[in-house]
Amino acid sequence: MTNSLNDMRHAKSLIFIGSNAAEAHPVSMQHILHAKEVNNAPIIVVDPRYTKLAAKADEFVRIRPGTDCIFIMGLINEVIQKGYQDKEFIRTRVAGYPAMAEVAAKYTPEEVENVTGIPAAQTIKVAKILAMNRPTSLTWCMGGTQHSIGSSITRAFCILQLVLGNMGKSGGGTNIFRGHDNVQGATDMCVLSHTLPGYYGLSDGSWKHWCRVWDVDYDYIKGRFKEKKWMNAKGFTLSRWYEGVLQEEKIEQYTPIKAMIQWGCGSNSNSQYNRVVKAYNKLDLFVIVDPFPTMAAATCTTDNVYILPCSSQYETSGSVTSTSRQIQWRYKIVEPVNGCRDDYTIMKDLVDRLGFADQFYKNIKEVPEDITREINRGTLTIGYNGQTPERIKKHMDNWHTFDIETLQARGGPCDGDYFGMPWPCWTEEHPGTPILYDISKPVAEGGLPFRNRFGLEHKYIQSGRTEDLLAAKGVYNPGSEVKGGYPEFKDVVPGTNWKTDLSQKTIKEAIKRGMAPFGNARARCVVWNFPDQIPIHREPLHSPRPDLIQKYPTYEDKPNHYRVFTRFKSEQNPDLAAKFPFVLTTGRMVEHMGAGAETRSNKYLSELKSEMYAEINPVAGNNLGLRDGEMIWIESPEGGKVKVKAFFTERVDEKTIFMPFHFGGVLMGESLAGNYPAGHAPYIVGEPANVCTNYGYDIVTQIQATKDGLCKVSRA
Amino acid sequence: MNYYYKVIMKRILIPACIAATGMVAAMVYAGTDPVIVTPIGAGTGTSSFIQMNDAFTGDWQQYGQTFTNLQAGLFDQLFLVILTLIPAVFLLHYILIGAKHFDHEGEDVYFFSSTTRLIHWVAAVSFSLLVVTGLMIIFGKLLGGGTLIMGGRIVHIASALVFAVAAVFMFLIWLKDMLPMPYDIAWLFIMGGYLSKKKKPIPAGKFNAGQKMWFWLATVGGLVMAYTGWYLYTFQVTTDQLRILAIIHNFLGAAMIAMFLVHLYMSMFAIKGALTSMITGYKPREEVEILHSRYKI
Amino acid sequence: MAQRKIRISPDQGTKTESITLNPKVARRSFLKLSAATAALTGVAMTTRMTAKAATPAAVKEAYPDSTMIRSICTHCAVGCGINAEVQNGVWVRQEVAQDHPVSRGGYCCKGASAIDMVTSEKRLKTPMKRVNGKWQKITWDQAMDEIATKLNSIRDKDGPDALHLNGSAKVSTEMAYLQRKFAAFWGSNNVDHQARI
Amino acid sequence: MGRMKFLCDVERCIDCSGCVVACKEGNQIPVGVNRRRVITINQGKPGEKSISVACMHCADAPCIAVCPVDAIYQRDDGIVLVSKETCIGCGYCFMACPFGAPQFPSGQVFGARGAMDKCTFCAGGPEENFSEKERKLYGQNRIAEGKVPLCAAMCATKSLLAGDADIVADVYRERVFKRGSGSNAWGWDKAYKKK
Repeated sequence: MTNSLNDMRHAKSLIFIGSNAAEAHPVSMQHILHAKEVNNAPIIVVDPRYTKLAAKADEFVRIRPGTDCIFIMGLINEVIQKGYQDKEFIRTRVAGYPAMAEVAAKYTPEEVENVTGIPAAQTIKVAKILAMNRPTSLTWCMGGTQHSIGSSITRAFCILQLVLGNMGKSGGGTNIFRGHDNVQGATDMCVLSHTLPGYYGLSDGSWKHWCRVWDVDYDYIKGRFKEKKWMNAKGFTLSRWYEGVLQEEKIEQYTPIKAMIQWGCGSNSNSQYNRVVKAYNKLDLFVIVDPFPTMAAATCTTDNVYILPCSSQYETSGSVTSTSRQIQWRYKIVEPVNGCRDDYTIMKDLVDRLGFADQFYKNIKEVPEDITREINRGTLTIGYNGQTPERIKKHMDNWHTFDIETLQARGGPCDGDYFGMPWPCWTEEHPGTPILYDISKPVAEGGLPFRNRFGLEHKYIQSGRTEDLLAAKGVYNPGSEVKGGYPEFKDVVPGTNWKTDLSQKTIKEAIKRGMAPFGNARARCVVWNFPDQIPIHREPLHSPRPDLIQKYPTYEDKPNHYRVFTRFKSEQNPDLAAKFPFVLTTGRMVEHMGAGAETRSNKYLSELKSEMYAEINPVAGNNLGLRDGEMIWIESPEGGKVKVKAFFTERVDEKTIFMPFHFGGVLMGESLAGNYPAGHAPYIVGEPANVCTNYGYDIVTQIQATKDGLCKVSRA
Repeated sequence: MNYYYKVIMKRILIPACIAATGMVAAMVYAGTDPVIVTPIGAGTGTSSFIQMNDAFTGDWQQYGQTFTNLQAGLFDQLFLVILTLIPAVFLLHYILIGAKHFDHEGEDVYFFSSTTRLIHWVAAVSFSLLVVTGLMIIFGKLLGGGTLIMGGRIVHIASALVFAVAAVFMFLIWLKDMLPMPYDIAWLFIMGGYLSKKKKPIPAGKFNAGQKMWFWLATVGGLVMAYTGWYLYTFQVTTDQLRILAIIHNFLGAAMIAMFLVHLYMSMFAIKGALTSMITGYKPREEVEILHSRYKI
Repeated sequence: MAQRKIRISPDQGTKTESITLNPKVARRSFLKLSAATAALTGVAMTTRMTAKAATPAAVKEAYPDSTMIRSICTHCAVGCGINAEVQNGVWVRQEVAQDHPVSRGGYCCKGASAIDMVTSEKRLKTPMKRVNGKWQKITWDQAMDEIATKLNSIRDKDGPDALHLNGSAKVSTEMAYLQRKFAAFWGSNNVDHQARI
Repeated sequence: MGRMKFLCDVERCIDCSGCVVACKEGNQIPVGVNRRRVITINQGKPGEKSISVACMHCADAPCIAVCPVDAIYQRDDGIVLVSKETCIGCGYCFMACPFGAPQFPSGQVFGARGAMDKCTFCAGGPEENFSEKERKLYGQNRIAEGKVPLCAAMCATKSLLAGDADIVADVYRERVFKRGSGSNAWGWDKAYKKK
């Protein structure tokens, strides 16, 4: 999120695309409805489903899954055609706009209607609502990202906000609601196969930076790897690691995966889940660390599986980063119950036995505070350095002193700070940055320009002149020494830049001069390092519109996509839609969370929603001769199938099937309840929807495409 | 309380109608599935409120209010009236006209077979328990509620099961003798001869019109009571249906208790020795000839 | 390990008034809630939750000598505050974090039962190992020894990239950092977590 | 004189069931008993509305009128409570209630209904405040602690309001005013009009 949940109270209009905040983030609705009631802000919900959020919306736009990009590009086109765009903002802070506008011009409202099913008049209406009610807060969630063109879709969202000039403004911004409680924190720490903590990437410089932070020899870490080239190679991802076990697709690694540690990760959120299960049973060692037995434990039929009962987060302490980038501290409420151990202890035990504890824990004596300090020391890119454990705790102890509208403390020990010191928080005196890219405030008080991430090499033709990526003259934060764009800070301490200067002198120097350490640049509309430099529509791999595949084909197949061959073009088959007539999309329900191991082990939540179901439109259901409440089979083109209860509702349209993905404990019609450790099976079991979600991965991030697959339905 | 009283006066007709048509209605109602949410088209504020009310408790204005008014103001008073008025009338009858005495020294007629008697007594005991526990529930506040009445409810449920079985048997074994006959009308006109002290033959077969009425009420009515009671026990119908069933259960219960009291008086006081006949199976010939003059011995 | 105990004194209301009690409950003297409302005004969304004891003697704490510990809900990323009432080391009650600046005491159904994460009967109690298709309870030491031995032998035989670590977005930032660091020290980039999907 | 009331703002209720679970978890209510429920009408269609309902603690409570054993009583602050030790589980209150509030856990004998259970406005029961017995039979007594009922306090969107009638009405009036439109408070005509 560039802004915060509380800041959404100031929005003059809100648009949600692929987000069901009322079910996935219910408490955020407090602020969203405030904007609706007090600012009279229209709420626009773009979704294939009439969600609970749509019930609160002023304008519900029913979209075909996977066509978000063309709808947004169409909106951008409409905004430009009608002259609604923020010309000054574009002139001074946006790069590559003319090239983008040229691409967008192809997406007329009529073309949008053809592809997405949204009436042209509605696209025009939405564009007008957004233009007339600025700033707009734009929110997306997994509905926007879990597509083979997810990376293009998200960029389209950002470009829309740039064109409307809604970035860096209170009430505006791109506000992505993260899913799990600490998905922001864990992402910032980059438990990701393509980067080191703080989004440093895997380059040699990054490794050297982190070795300095860890206080270990670079050569020591290099020696831990098989060869140096594996240090810089992106690893397998959560969405496709099992290919490394099964080896049914060509993998680019010297060895198959033999062992797996699954730490606090419910497995049935993986698409193609039946293949994941196959991989589990091929492993030589499988360790599950979780407070509740996940479905992974029940699916294994082989030995060599261990379950380690870790404590819940209430029985340990540590910081957690919310979707608003606020860092909050969890105090330990009780000691770990029932002989469980907390995560830190388990990690310590493991590292001790693996024999690298002295290197690993070199600077970590007091757990977890010393870890926080190590994070503060190393994670400079995103300004994780000002949030010391002491400060985070101070914020927690005084959370009542923060103003609900601005989230700034008024008086008290945290006076002037923003709640949770939303990153970047550059120094221990910095209040945190409540709104990213906001140039109305000095950098030292939470202001920020756009980052100069890509140096000065790239030039754009802008308004007949050639410009680099730096912001135009006159765009700067109050108090800035340079009254315009400037590159990132480096060589304040010779040989380092602001990201790698562990003494943090560079950052402090920049703040002192009223400038952002990462420079003052433009936001890019053209991303030259992505396959689609400007977002364009491509049909989902399994498209329900074979007639559009020719016009909007997907990418070429990609070998070595996170070490595994990934099919795109060879997977896109125009004949598929005839055999699999329904679009399958998945989503959350409010009563359950993630893979559901926790919530399905809660008797009250289990009572509220106790059965797996598939939403099907009554018209579609009646055409198939089904009855409401009847058991049906849903089959995917890959052969995965689930037996679920049909739930007739007009939430979905006649071509769409919706399933919640929280259930587990049943696989392809067979109950696995007996395979859980005795007495620990969840109260309710059900088919995991992800057995049916289709093949398909994003070209950049390899996020699984669970929202736009195909399926067929038959009576069970 | 006053408020409800007024409403009752106004609405005394509605419950009466419901009670009359209720038996049939209950059969129809209880058969349908409970509907939790009634989807009606998009509504304005007010119409969606009405839908919400429906979803929670059905049509409270119509049935809930009627039930509340009846239960709050009528039922306990109705039972009180029955419990006081009927014994009072009988006391008057006993004093003014007195019991009928028949010759127990003379010839006896074998009137009730052993099976009949067994079933009668099974029904009698379970029915008495039902009456007593039913009245305990109705006048629960006088007894303070709690475990005692809760126990009474349990006994009520248990005896109902026994009685329902006995009622079926009673119905089968006595049905032939209990069919209405033309002379029953004559019996009704002279009120069974109970208003006179003379021993004049009375038009009645094996059972007189009064007994027939009691029979039909006890068996068919009893089964309706069992049916309504079953749903009051399980609650497996919609709230509106429950309300109708409860109203029927109470009104019919009142009628049955009234007839039960009549039966008690007749068997224990009005006709001396009548009780003995149900124990031994024999009735004095004289009694049969006078009170059941059309019965062929 | 950090364990700070925080005591929060309830807001003291301004209005107080004694009331006549229903004869049925005359023996209890309860508090007058002058503004016992979790209501938030449409304008400021401020909480007016004030209460004052009628008489000091009437106030007896529901959980004497309990402490209030603050935490954050572990379900979604909104980051709702949690006030945990702890008595003698036992989490006895989940209190309302009415003054948390983001959630203002609000919870969805998952957050409202946060205490269940600790009290659930379904929580695992000992490490388990699958032996001949049956789950067997083992000790922590045995589990960790066996896992470490196997990991080391796989590393020696197949190399470090034969291990994949699926980390978590449900652990603390510190723990997530350790997971990434673990992969680095183990010598592999095969590490990922739910943010990927 | 304080008068406790509930109000559910239909425009804000998002059917998250936070109130339901807050009540169950806080008062340790057995599975199957719903002191508070959320229903949704017109699900999946324009006009979808949700509302959370429990005992409304009516002014002239029909349940009190019909109770054959006088187990239900009303406190001076308007809170309607049931004495579980007096209740016989007959179910009449359920039939009289316009909101479907009374709930009946399964009893010991024949599975017959046990004593009625319903929303206590988090005010416990007739037992001594904070006693173990009170907690076991009725759950928390937050009113005695000077706290708001759990459901309203934990409402995600502050849709559910609880507390002194005047303040609840003020808050709601202010909201309706801000919205520039709106309807009456659901259930108030039935629950509170008579006084």
